[in-house]
Amino acid sequence: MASNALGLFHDPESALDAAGRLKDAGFARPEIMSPIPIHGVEDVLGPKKSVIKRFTLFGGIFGGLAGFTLAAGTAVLYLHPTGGRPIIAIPPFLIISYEMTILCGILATVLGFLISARFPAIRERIYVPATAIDKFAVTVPCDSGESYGRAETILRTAGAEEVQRIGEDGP
Amino acid sequence: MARFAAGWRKYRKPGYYDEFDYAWTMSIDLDRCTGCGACVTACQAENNIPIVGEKGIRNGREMQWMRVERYWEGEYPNAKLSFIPMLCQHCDTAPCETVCPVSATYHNQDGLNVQVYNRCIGTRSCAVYCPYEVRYFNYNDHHWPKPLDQQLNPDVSVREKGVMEKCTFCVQRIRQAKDHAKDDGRRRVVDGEMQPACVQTCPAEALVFGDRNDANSKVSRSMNDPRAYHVLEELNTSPSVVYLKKVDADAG
Amino acid sequence: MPADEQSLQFSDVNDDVVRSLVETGRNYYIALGVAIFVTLACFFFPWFYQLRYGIAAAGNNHPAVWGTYLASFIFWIGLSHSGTLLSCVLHITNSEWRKAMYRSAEAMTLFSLLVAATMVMVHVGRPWFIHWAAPYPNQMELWPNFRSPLLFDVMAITTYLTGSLIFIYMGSIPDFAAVRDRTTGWRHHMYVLLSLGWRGTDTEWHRLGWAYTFLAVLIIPLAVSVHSIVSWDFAMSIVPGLHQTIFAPYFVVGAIYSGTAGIVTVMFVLRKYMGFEHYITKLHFDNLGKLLIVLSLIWTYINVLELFTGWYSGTSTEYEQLKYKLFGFYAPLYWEMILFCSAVPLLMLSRRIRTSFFPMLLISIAVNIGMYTERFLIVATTQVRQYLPDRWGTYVPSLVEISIIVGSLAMFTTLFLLFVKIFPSVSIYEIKETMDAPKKGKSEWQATH
Amino acid sequence: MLAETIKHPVEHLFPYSVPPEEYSPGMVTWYNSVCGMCPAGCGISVRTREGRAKKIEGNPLHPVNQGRLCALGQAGLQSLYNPDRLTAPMQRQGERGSDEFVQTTWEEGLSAVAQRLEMADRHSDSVVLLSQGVRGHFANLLELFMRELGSSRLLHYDFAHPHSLHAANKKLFGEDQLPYYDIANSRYLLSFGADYLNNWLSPVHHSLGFGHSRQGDDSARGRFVQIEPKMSISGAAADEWIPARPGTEGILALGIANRIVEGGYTGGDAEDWSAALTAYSLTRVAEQTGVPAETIARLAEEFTHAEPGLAIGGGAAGNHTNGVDTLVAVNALNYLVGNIGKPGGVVFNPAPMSSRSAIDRPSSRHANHQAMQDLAENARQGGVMVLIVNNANPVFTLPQSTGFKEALDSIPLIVSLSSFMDETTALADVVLPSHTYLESWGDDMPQPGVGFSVGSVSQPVVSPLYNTRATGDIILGLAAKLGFREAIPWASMEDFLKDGWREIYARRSPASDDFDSFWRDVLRSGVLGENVRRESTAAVDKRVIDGIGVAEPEFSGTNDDYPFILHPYMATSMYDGRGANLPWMQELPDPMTSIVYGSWIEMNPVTATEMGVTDGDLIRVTSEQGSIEVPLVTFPAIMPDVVAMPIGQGHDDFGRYARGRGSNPIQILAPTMDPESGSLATSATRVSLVTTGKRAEPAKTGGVARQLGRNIVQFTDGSSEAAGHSTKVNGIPIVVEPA
Repeated sequence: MASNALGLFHDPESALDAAGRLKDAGFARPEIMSPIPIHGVEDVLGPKKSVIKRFTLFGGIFGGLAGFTLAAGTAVLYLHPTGGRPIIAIPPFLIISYEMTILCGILATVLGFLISARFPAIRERIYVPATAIDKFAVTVPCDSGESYGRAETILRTAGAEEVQRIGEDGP
Repeated sequence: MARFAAGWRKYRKPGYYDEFDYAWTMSIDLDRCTGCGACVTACQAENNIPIVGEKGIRNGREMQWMRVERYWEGEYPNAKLSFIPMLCQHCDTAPCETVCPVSATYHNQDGLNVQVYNRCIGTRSCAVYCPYEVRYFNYNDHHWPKPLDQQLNPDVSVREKGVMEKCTFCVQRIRQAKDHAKDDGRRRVVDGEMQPACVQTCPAEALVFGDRNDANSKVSRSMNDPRAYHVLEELNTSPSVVYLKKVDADAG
Repeated sequence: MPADEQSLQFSDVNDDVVRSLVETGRNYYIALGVAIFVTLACFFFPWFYQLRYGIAAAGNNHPAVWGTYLASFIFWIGLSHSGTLLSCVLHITNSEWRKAMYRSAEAMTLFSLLVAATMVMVHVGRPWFIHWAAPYPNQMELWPNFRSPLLFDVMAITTYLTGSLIFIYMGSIPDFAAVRDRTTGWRHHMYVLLSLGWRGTDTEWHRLGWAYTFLAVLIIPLAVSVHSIVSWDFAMSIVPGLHQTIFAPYFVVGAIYSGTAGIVTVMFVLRKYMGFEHYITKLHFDNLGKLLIVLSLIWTYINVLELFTGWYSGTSTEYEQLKYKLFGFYAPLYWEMILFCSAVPLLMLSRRIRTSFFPMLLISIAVNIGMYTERFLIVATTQVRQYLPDRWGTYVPSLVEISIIVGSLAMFTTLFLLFVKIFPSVSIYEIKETMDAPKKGKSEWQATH
Repeated sequence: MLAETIKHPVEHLFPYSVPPEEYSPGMVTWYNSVCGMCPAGCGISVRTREGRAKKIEGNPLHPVNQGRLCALGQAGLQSLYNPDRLTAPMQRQGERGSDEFVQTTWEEGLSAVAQRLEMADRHSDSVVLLSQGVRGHFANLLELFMRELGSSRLLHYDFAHPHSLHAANKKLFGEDQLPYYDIANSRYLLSFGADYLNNWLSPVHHSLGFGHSRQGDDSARGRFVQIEPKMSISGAAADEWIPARPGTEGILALGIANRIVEGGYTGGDAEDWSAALTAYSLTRVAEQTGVPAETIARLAEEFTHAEPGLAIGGGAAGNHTNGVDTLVAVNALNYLVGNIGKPGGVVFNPAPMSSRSAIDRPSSRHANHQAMQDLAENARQGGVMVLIVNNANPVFTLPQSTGFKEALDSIPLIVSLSSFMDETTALADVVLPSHTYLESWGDDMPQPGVGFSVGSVSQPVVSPLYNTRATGDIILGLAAKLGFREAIPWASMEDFLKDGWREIYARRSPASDDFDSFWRDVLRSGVLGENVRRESTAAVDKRVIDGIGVAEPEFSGTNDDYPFILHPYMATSMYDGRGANLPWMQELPDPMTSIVYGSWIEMNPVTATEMGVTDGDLIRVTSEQGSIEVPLVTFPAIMPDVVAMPIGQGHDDFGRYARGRGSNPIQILAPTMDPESGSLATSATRVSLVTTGKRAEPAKTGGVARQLGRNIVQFTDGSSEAAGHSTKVNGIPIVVEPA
């Protein structure tokens, strides 16, 4: 039966240390839960890539085009000559598309964030409330009792204050 | 693609006005104007302009679309007074049109600067943008004590509170004139066939109205008068109201 | 990091913040009650009266068709700046001292934007048709006029509102999570939803960091554009005194100026009445003070420029306009503005004043009074001295207008009071970041075994 | 609540359930008629829809106004649809002037009046009919009626009636009719106090002439000179405004005349003239009038060589103790430059087109101030049993010093035929409300005419709004009650009118078609012109010439106690006060000051600073006769020792729009009269001004009335090359757009 080993640490260094050891020991990528973003995670567990920047970029481009199309299109749809300006007046419409660029950029960024961070969480996940306060947790999936044992020892030696065995579907 | 290019060229054309049927224009001869105010009352009668009452005027909320401004020159005994009727100039490059967020005011096919009461949401920006300050806002609903309301002109709507209004060159009369022209099988309204209320009544015949696209209309001729000028010409609003300079032997 | 925070532990932060959320004293309810009452009595009641009676309830006339409503609109938009904007700038230049105050600053942005939006509703003659200014497909096949500066405004403010809302929300997701674990009942459910199931895994932190930075980068130019566009509502007219190229920067600077002053005021209140003495410290007031001085100098400079160009132009229109502003009917207000926005802030040159809370409060309030006056003068003086002398007049706000100004302040307060009970008004995790993380070594837990 | 704010009241689309014949929804019907707002007698065409009058415009066929109309004429609609109209006959209930009336029927009302008329002993002139100035057949009807009543006391009373002008014309030319002043064709107009563009005689016609003379023909531009102590609209329109000491206009005219005679006047009667004018040397005239000698000389020069020049006089110039002489002097100028009967000069009018010349009508029924005083006096002595007032309002337009209001108390029966509850009607015992001119039949022969004989018919344009009757029908009704069957057989005013026009029709040669079609045509066109002209004889009797001379004007009150000369003038919109109940007229800004809704007193700014008063100060204006309070307005173009005040406001009745607004300068006028014409010298009262310390800013629409070098009104010296640039006619300037 599959399960997770969870070690609670008092400080970020030892948590990182533990995570590193687990990784070296051939475990699947461990997960660190912390009350604050920890620096240096990439050095230990390897770099992370995020798709958010693409979302932002394409959102922005789309917004820009959409903005101009909206302005120009509606102007042509129902002709209202005003102030001797052309029906399609570039400078004002550029302002519209500028705003739309940013709006869509923002919305796309949010979308990107939700998707890439797998939010909102539908089903229960492994979580220890203490990590929201001042504890640092390292979790690693263990496919067998034996592997859990190894994980536990690694965690303990790394200085875990407490090690729990948590089922696949949450504690 | 070609259609797109054609459309682009068309809609990029500044002004877009040369496709209009008419270019209604008024010329006001300041050398004739006596400031009698007949135009003011005529306009008030024709266009259902409300009576705002003394309080209204004290609060600076008068509604007369056509007003006569007065300017003094010099001091006694050489004081001179000049009158200048001021009404919506129906500018071809009107500042008021561009600012309206809902297109409640725009240039129509007659080259008129029209105000769509039903569309107006009352931001009042047009009134600020208008350098001639000829736009009037309905600060409250106006009532005509009975039976004064029986005089109201059925061809002109009565404006509700929160709506901007201004001179329309008596658009209702223009419409009727065009309809008559159509009924008579004529393509165009002939010069002098239609006059706004103010022009119609002006006792000194200082006001002339017509289509400036028609080169030999009365108004075209007076526009070519060497005395012709626009008020606040430097603002490049290119108004459709032309003033003829007042003749003053000691001036010039 | 000031000495008095050395003792703080991570857990204390959570305790303090959660306490600020769940523990509500009688004073709070009294304050809230008063705020709500004033909002109803001074804002909504006069407004409904005006809806029935027409804008005649206000002091407007021809030529002064614009009045305090628009002035308030600019004022609130202005106040909204430097909330989110400042927070973004500081985030990107990751300056430590931002972290204790940015949450409430952003909230300020949000709420002043909301109030500004309602001011638009109050301003227009037929608010029940205001939706016509929004671009949506409709049976009339009529679309708004995208050439209009006012529509730029609609677009910009919508964007800014969305942006700030998202920004403040995203920044507080981890805190929602933290609070979620400590609350019960309806609060718990609410925070469960708000926190989206945040666990604080390294991946989540990483994504949040990226997204947050991107948002910050996007919002800075947005904020700048918003107030530029607000200024264009005026500058795009050809009214002497409004038709000026300097207006966009003038407004932006003014906005950030009043916004920053606003932050100082809010900081003071939070510090005093929400028990955040440990988090909001002299340091913040000191830095904000420096910022205020810079802004006040720039603002003064632009004012002088305005006068100079007006005087130098020599045209009757510009000159009369100027004369009226300086010595006309509204002159007392003008000099009051100069006093409050150019002279008084110079006091902050002394560090003692910058680092003492109450004087800072007074100064910040003075600045915002001055800035409101500025907005009022921009609207009032220019309109009543336009091209045709025969149309010159004066404009005096009516009681309805004044009460609505008061009411809008109360509305802002109400919203803010509600905010501090729902949002962690200082950011838990960023405060923790500023503190030294626990060191390696035997913890109390091991000691007990 | 929001929903309520956008709710609209339900209104009915059509006024009738059972519409009249010519009524068809959406269709416009035009009726030609005659304007009844002032004595000028302009022709109007009224636009009606759904049986309601919508707009009054000038009748293009009418020679007087040629399709144009003044503000007051436009506002006629509001006298028709005035919310304060009298809706039914009434009898007085409480005390006189207590405004307590009880409604009654026409039957009762008429019989009540008839009984008293019966009782009033015939041939004792104890019945007085005081009517506003009326012309045409209605005037004849009044004559008939009064003749049958055996009373000679039929008085036409108009405050603004130019008695002095009539007298002057009679004196110089032996003319009963006022002549026609051909302004249109004159190229130099010398106006002595006549506000001809505002309300002197026939303003609309004068304005037409003014416009034509100014820019009508390209060869020459007419030059206009206005001589008056306070700039009027005509003064503003003039090229030159010359302030002459009040009342010395005539002396100035004679000074000019003297120059003309000296300057080689070649008439048979040259020496008579020079003899008569020797007294008026340049220096003396200059010293008396306060007009520089060179100016006088120049005026004489320009006037003689103008092609042609025209001199008119009236208004304030005629309302002095020397009014008649002044106007004689002015007319003499026309005679001296020989423009009598010439185009652009003075053209004598033919006798007004009319029938029933049978009735012997005194040369003028118009009651001057003397006559009104006598009437008051006689009434006080109980010489008046019944007073019938037709739309005249003497209580308002006579000075307190006349004591007319008090005199009314001793009249047993006062009948008012007014359509409004004006000050006089408020004192009536029986009120028989009449139609407005837009509801009733009538006709008019404009005086002064336009050089040929003109008659125009006024017809009802809407069905009567209320239970009122046309004045003519009321008179006919009374006549029927009194049993004047054989003399006054007509059933209705319409019949009477038609009968009259039958004679006019019969007089026409050859009678082309039958009367009915002729009548229809007249109704359709609204006006009938006959090519009946007068031979204008330019001979002036020697005795008249010898008698020429203008005395110094006399004023009531001494210089020391009353330092200012009061110059009351008729405001554009109010005329003699009859416009005060029309909201449009109340809201029509005064052209010179932009003031609305109220009265004010104008003073030279320099004098004001000397007195230490400013605009908006409430001033107490005191004459020997009484005092009124009125806000001060500084006015750049008024003589330092003259204060001017508009007439027309200050009603204490006359409907919601007029009541309790401003004050009435007539009330404090001294009863000084011009001995020759017996007309009130309205400009001959001295007043003293004291500030009350209170403020009373008059409501005005205008802001600062100075251009500040902004070239809003632009000038040119007329020479076409100097006139500057010409405006591009076609196409708009390309919009300069970035990108």
